[in-house]
Order: sequence, then C-alpha cells, then structure tokens
Amino acid sequence: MGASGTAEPKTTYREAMREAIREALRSDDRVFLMGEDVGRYGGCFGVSFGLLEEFGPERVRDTPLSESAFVGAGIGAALAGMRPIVEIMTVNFSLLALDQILNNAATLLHMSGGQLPVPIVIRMTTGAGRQLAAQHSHSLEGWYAHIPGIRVLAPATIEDARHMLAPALADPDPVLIFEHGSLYGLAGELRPPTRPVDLDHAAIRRPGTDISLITYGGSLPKALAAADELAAEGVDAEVIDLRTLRPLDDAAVAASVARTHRAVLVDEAWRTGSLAAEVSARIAERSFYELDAPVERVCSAEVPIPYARRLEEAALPQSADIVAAAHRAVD
Amino acid sequence: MAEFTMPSLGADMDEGTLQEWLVQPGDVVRKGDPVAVVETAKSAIEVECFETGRMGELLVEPGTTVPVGTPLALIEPTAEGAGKPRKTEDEPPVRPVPAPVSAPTAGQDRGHIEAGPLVRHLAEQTGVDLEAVRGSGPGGRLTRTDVEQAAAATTAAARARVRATPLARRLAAERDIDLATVTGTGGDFAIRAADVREAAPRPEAPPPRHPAAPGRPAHPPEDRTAAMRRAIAGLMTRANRDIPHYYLSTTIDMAPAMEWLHEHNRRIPVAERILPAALLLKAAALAAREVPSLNGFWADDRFTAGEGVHLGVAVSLRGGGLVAPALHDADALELGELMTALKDLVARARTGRLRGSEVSDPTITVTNLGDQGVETVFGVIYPPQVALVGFGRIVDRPCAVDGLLGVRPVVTATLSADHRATDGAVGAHYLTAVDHLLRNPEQL
Amino acid sequence: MNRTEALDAVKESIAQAVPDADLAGLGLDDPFRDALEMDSLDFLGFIEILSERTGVRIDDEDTPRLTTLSGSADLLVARTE
Amino acid sequence: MSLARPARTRQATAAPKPAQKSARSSRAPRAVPPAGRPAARHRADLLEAMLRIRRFEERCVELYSAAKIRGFVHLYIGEEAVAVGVNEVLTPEDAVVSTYREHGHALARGITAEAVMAEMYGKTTGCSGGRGGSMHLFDASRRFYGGSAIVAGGLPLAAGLALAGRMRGQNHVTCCFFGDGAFAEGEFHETANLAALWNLPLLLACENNLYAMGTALAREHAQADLAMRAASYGMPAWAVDGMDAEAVEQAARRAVEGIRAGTGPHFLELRTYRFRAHSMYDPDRYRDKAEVEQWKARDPINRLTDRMREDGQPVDEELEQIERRITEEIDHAVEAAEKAPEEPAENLLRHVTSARQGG
Repeated sequence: MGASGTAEPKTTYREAMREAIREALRSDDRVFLMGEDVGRYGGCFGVSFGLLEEFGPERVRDTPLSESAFVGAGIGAALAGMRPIVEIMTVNFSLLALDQILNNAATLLHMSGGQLPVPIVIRMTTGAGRQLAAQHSHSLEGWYAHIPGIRVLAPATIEDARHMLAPALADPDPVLIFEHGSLYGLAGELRPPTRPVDLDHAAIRRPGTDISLITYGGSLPKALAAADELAAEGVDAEVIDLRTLRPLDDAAVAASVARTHRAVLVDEAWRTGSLAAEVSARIAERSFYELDAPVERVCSAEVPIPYARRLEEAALPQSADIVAAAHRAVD
Repeated sequence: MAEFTMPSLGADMDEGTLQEWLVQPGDVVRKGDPVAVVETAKSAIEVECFETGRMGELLVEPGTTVPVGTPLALIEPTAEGAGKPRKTEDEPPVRPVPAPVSAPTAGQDRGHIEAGPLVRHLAEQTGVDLEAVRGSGPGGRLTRTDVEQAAAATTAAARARVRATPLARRLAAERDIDLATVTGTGGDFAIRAADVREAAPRPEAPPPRHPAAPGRPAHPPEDRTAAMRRAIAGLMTRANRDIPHYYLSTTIDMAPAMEWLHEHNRRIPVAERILPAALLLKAAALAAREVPSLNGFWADDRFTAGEGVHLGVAVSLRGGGLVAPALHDADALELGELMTALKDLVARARTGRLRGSEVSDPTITVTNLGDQGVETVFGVIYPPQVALVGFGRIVDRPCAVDGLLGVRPVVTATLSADHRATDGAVGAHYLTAVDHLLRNPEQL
Repeated sequence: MNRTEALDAVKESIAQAVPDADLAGLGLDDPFRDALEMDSLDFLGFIEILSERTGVRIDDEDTPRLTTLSGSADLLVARTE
Repeated sequence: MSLARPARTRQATAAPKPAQKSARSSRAPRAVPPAGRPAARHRADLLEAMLRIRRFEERCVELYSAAKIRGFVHLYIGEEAVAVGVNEVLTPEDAVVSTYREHGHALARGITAEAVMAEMYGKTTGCSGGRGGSMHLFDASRRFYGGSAIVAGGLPLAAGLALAGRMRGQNHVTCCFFGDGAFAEGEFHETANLAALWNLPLLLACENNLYAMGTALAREHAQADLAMRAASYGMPAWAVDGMDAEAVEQAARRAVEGIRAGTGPHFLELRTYRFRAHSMYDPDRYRDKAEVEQWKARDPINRLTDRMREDGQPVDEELEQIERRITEEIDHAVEAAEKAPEEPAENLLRHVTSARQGG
C-alpha cells in the first residue's frame, strides 16, 4: 500500500512490462516490437500503449493477422542481427505460428551445426479466468517447455515482469515469455532488484517447512493465498515460483522437497502431460527418498475452458483445491 | 516378454537374495513351476513363475540382493500360458476363476488389458491389479465379476507389502528398523517418516545417505537366525498389538480317531502310514471350510474370505525359528495325499526350499506342539489371518463315556481368533466342528 | 542280522531321517527321540527308512520298543532271526 | 510503394506445354553478361555451374545406392538453370533461403562440393556439422540460410531477413526459393502479403516443377497460373522459362534491380521440371514417361551448349575441361568425406542452445 513512504512507485504488472519494453527500445536500436495491434491500438492488453508515439511505426510495428509470417519474420530478422520482440495475442493463436517456433526458431542453431543462433523474444498471453472461453484461455506453455532449444519464462510478479525482458533479449537463443492474462492488473510497489535478475533460478516466494507448493505464472497468487490459509491451520507451506519453465530449476525443487518432504504442484494447464507431470517425474527421479507422501497435482479439469463463470471456476485450480491437496499430503 | 520379478513373500519382505536359478535360458516353464531359490530373512524359498513359456535372459546373478519387484528374468509366454486359473473343487467348472497372482508380479506391464472403465474403477477401489487377473469375458475381457472375485483373493497380497513412504523406508533402513513393527499413520495407514522416528531415535553414527543399492551381497548365514528372529519379532509384535485375540479351548476324545488310524496303518506299507497330526490337520481344514469366517484375512478394516483353505502349518526349524507355510487346498486332500504333502512341506521348510505362494498365502494356521510334550497351546495369529488353531499332545486321560469311566486318548484343541473378524460363538462353532470330525474319522 | 549290523542300520536310518543329528554323543540307552528333538514326522521317516533298509515291517505297536538305540537293535535282531 | 501490375504475365491459364516452350527456345532472351566478362566466358561459367550440380547429384545417386549417404535426398537434376541463373545476379551480401531440394542452390551459392558431400555423409566437416544432412545445408558466411524441409517454412524467415536488412539500412536482397507446392500453403500467402505491405526487398523465386511431390499442379491449384495470383498481392510477378539459364538470369536481374531500387518484393515463376523422382527413388507413377522425355529434350545443359555451338563457341573443348575439373572436384569431395571424422556422440547436445549444453 506504499505505507512505508519510500520513493518506490506503485505500478502494475502491465506497466512494468511496458517499462521493460520501453527500456529495451531505448537502450538498443536493434530491438523492435511487432505483433497484432501493438501500435495504434496500444496492444490487445494495453501493454504497448504509448510506445508507437515514442518510437514510431518502424520499431513498433503493427502486423497483419498472420502469426506464422510475423513470427517467422521475427526469426529472420533475428538471424540478420536484429533483436525482435514479437507479441502474439494469446497462446491459442500461437499455434498458427507453431511451425516457425518449433521448426525454425528452436531448430536452426542445431540444424546448422551452430551457425545460426536466433535471438528472438516472443511474448504472449496465456491462461484463463476472464470468461474468454475455449479459444482464448488455455495454458499451453508446457507444450513449449517440451521443446529443446528455447527458453520458456513465466513472470508471475511485477518485479519479474519488469526485469526478465532484458536478460531475455540478451540471450542468444529464442526466449518465450508467457504472461498470464489475470496478472496484468496486479498492482504493487516495484522494488529495484536486490541482485541481477537471472533466468535460471526458481524463487522461493514464501519459505516454509511442512509442504512445498510448486507453481508458476498465474497460479502463484492462488498458491500464496492457499499458503496463508494453511498457515492459519498450522501448516507451514513453502511456495516455489518456477519462473523459468525451460530449463527447469531442478535443484531448487529438490532442495525444497528435501526441506518439506511433500509437494503439491499447481499448474493451470491440463493435468495429462503437463509441466506439473514433468516436475512430478523429476521429483520422483531426484527426490524419491525424500518423499513422505505421494506428490499431489492441482491442475485444470480436462475440458476446453468453458465460458460460464461457474463452469470456468470449476475447471481451474482454486486456492481451496490447493489447500485440500496440501491436507491430503500432510494429514 | 513377461518379466519374472523378485516376489514379495511376506509382510516384512522388501528385498530378497537370489540364491540359485533352477532353470536355464531356453527352458520351457509352466505357470507354477519353481524357477529360482530366493533367500529371505526367514528362509530360502523356491519361487514359482506366473507364466507358461520359455525362459529368456536371466537378469540377476545368484548371490545378488535386489528389492521386491526387480525383474529377475524374462519369460517369453506361449499362447497356452495365458494364465490358467488355479481350480478349487468347489468352483463350478463352467465359471472361469481369475487367477489371483499375488503381489510379486503386480505392476509389471504384461500388455494391454481389456477392461471397461467401470471395471477399472472397481479394480481401483478394491485395489485389484488388473494385470494379474484373467478375464472371463469375450476375448479375455475383464468383467466385473472377475474383479470382485480377485479382490477377495488379492486383498491379502496387497497387504503383504508394507505401505511406507520412500522417506520412511530410507529412515528405517538407516536406523535398522523393521517396518513391519511400525504403525503407519498416513493415508491408508502408510508408514511415514514421523512414524519411523517415533519408533526409534536417530542412530549415533551418521547413517548412510541412501539405502544400499541393489546388488550387495547376501546376508551371511550367521545373520540368518538373527534376521529370522527379528522378522518373527516384528510380525508377532504387530499381531499382538493390532489383533484383539480371543481364546477358546476344548478337549476332544481321540479314541475313535486313533483306532481308525491304527487299523488303517496296519493295512498299508510303512511309507504310506498316516500320523495323528494328519488327522488333526484335516479336521482343522474341513472345519475351516465349514466356518469360512475364520478362514481368510483382515485387511483395510474388513474381512475377506480366503479362496480355498490353505492351511498354514507351523514348522519349527532345527536351528531355531519358525515358519508356517501353506498346505494348499488342505480341505480337498485325501488323508494319504495330505500326509504326503505334509512330509514334503516339512522337509522343504527345513531345507529352505519353500515356494513363494506357500509362504505368502495361508488362510488359517495350525500349530501342533504335541511332539514337544505340551497339552495346550494358545498361539498368536499370523496377520492378516484371523485364526490360529492349536493342538497339544494326545494323552490318555480318565474320561466318562456313555456313563462309564474309562481311559481314553484325548487332545486339547484351542482356537485363537481375531475379535475384529468374529465373535466367540463363531469360534465355538469351529471347535465343535473339529470335535465332531475327529469323533467320526471316516469323514476325514 | 547280528546286533552290530542292526545297530548300524538304526544309526544310519536316524542320520538319514535327521540329517543334522549328532549321533556321536548318543548313548545306547539314551531315549534318542528326545535327545535329537525328533518330532513325529521325523520318527515316521526313521521308521520308513529302517523298514525299507532291513525289510522288517514295523507296526505302530512296535514303536514303544524303538525309544533307544539298543532297544531298536534288539527288535531288528529278534525280527530277522 | 510499387503497386505496379506485373510487367509481364504469360500463359495465364495453363501449365506450360513443353513442346511449345521447346519451339521458342532458340529465341530465348540472352542474358546480359556482367561487366568485364565476355559473353562467351560467362556462358562457360553458367555451363560449368550447372554441370557441377548435375555431376554432383549423379554421384549422390551412386553413393546413396551404396548406402554411403542416407535420409531423404531430393535431386535437382533438370532444374539447374534456375539456381545458376538466379545466383548470377546475387551479391555475397544478399541472403538466400532454400528448400529441401537445395544441393543446386548451395553449390551455386559457392558452398564447396566438399562441404556439401561431407554433410551428406553426416561428417563433422559437413556444412551443417553433420546435423542437417541433404535437406538442411547451411553456410552463415555465405548468407545461405539453408534448406527448410517444411514446405513454405522458409518464406516468413526470408521476409524477416529482408526486413532486418531494410531496418539496418542495407541495400541487400533476400532471395527465397520455394516450389509450386508452397504456393498452396498459408505461409506463402501470409508472407507475400506481409512483404508487399511492408515493401520488403525480397525475391520470391518459385520453382514450378509442376508437381507437389506426386500431385500435379492442376490437381492442386484451382488457378494454376501462379504468377498471376502472386501479382494480386500487388507485386511485380511473371513467369520465366526455367529450363534456360540465360533467360532465368535475365529475369532475375530485372527483378533484383527493381528490388534494389526500392520497389518491393518481386515474384518469379520459374517453370522447370525435375528429371528424377521426388526423393531418391519413387515409383514415379504420377507422371507419364512421355512427359518426362519431352522435358528431358529441353535439358538446360544441352540447350546452353547447343546455343554456344550455334554461336560458334568452341564448346566441346570447353566441356572436356569442365568435366575434368568437376570430376576431380567431386572425387576429392567424396574422398575427403570418406576420410572426415564422425562427430563424436559426446557432442550430441552441442548447438541446441548457444550457452547451455543441451536444451
């Protein structure tokens, strides 16, 4: 609430992301932003509002509704020395560009024997919770995390929204940033980073001793709320924010499980073949002898996300589900 | 290719040592054939395979200790070997009975299972491993009945492996605690780390970080006696703690039985002679068939009747210690057959050549301490069984018969029963049945 | 069959029926069933082996005479005369 | 931005008929040789470039049959005039994006037969370090952005290369080769629209060999005049006899000059034909033997030598020298590939990412 009276400005996740893009455009003339309605419209979710006026149409570039062409163009531009930031409206639409992301961005470096790194950043919205129904609401970042050759980020806090872009642009390889749609309005104070923001480590968002709630992105606030509730019931939950979905910070997960001996994975994607499944398998591989209860998963129901609020809420992981899963593991 | 895996041969077995292969790659084996000798804390046991086929590669060298479930060899199944059900005489011949393949092969992928979601759900609820059940529906499809029947048979097997979390197992190994002696407080009463910590304080020396890897050498023989003592200690402690026993006793006039036996033995070669112990066992088995609520298992808060009467026979070993392997389908054996089976079983128990199923699936146990000279024995039940029958020495006692006092041979039969599963009236019914049978030996 | 042969037959039959029996310390008139902790099955095995070895039929009624080594040998000598 | 109608659109309704083309062959336009090179010398260079591709691929057939090289191998034999003609007008600073039928483009671009052959052998010395094979040849130093085996997958990439060049103030052209099959893919249409909309310096070089694998052009396209359809995006587009290296060169020169002059993307429909199967061997049931023979009669190599003879150039002597040089070159390439080291399996995870080992 800013009660501390420091000079730290109150901001939102959306503004933090915009500030990150602005900083990138200012500091490196190889950087440009392109995507559907990033310019005149100001971004479908308002992230790039005002940037066209500041940087002009060459560097804040509206594209036709041709995901494959403009993502591929971003890849080509990256090959030729630019540092493009490509915005795709939602992860559902990114499937139209999946060919370019998988067959070119993720593959060219290896297929060319190391000759062609692709320093592109692709941002997109992910997740449900806004009654946008089944073609705007899915969480497919786990699919992308399946692909070798790319880095997959899921900033879940204002700090990460503000500070993950610069190291992503500095990465010589493709970086995909998944911004959960429900986070854009997240408001708070933006503290300067206490140390350089890296893209390799998960973060402990709340330390605890009884159980690890392992999550990322839009599910982080739910996990934190669940941890509060559990604390009131005497269960001290640790909340791990994975931050980077590929490469996964196995060590952080293993260290947490070694402390708590129990894990609940919270992932808004469908359970089957999910990132939660991957993390769960790694816990079984690395931390088997630490486990004192079966790993629990809280994922979305295996249904195309429905429109009606009651149905959508029922389909998505909720804090109460996380609390219940934690109790199954602890009690 | 099916896998032949290290079986779980008892409630307290997490690992076993492969002592000897009884087959070679390429040998044709039938379901039930002994293929290897496995040494456990209790005894060396001949373990049988659950496939008919040709032995493939042997994956584990003799002398190697591996965890339960570790593949030991591959078996290439033949069409015939789809798993013939074990028949009990009571079963109507037309109804195929699912072969209850106990814990040893659970979890091994043996190809696709034809079963609908309802059946799967039922299997999940009842803890039945569908891979171990033979389907009786079209094309081998599993039916609801198959699962229900298998549920009864496999509950005991499911119980046979201690439920414990990996961390609890690790701690128990570090602290040398037998998990069988620990009470689980987790889901489905699984043993968790806290349960182990409560059971024993931290050892003084820093423990090894992880349990010994598979492949370490077998227990040295001198450890065996101690290990068996520990295993018996664990099991009996658990039995005494968990099972509310009640005890009944009766004295049975053995004159008709002994006379009958005497006549019988006189007419036959020495090698076919029958001992009084065989009569007692047969009577105990038939009575168990008559009172099925004492013949089976208590698990997951309910009683499951055994499929057939597999009479556990307590055999004391010469070096000390005790095993109670099963005489399979003892109620269905002719006395002569029973006698032969008994001799074979005791001989193998004492030479460490028991088969896996003999160790893991008795449905009720008999202890006969008559040879040791005592008259009465009140035993401790082997969990998850619910009853233990005891016989003492056959002694001559003054006894009123038809209003006249005479000297007759008598035996004291006792019953220790699990009060969770039955009440005294049921136990009384059982002992009365034993009495009746022994008074009418021609029925045995 | 003389007594020495009979005694040998008894000892060997016991050794076969109870492989780990310690016969060395066993006196001729010691009750061997108790000394060797033979149960009824072991004893039956002993009788079977002895009977087969010597061709002497041993009935249930005979068993009270088979409590010691010398008693057993005596029975055999008597039956084979 | 140029919204000019296509300068020339021929054969607006049907696929070219080999016989007609053949009849016109002697009147084919003569390419203008680059300044400082006599016309005769230039023709000999074109001839040598085409023969290098032809002989290289003929050797590939042998090596494939001997199981020395594996995978899918798509031969260019018959289409050499396209790669050679277009390449004549590109500078080293220009960029090239190719397809899985790319040996011709790679060799024409100057990647050595040795590097390409080593790649086919899967050796460390291959132009993709053994990770690409026949379909994925790369050479960053020659701005050769490789073979994409996703039909039309290279087009968006090419647009991006062109965009970057423009944004960085370079007057470079990006040439993207693709086939008639790619014309049916959305990625072609998305890219054509984007390139025209953004006025990108992009040469869209469509190698129309009449078959998308086994599906004939007319069985795949409602309107088989590809140049006309490309023109509808508002870019200059025309069809060219792709069996005539000099005609291709002349058309490409005009297009590239237009692109460098800032008039945006240009589209060339290069009508050509592959003499061999789609991949190494296929049953070839989808086309008539007679049709193949008709096109073989228009072999671009023979047409150029015929024309040289007509013009009184000493072709046979020239041919003998060229053949000898090429044979040596290919012999050497095979020998080197045979001897070259295999990439050790420990290096498997190299180049998945730049910094990290593995993905």
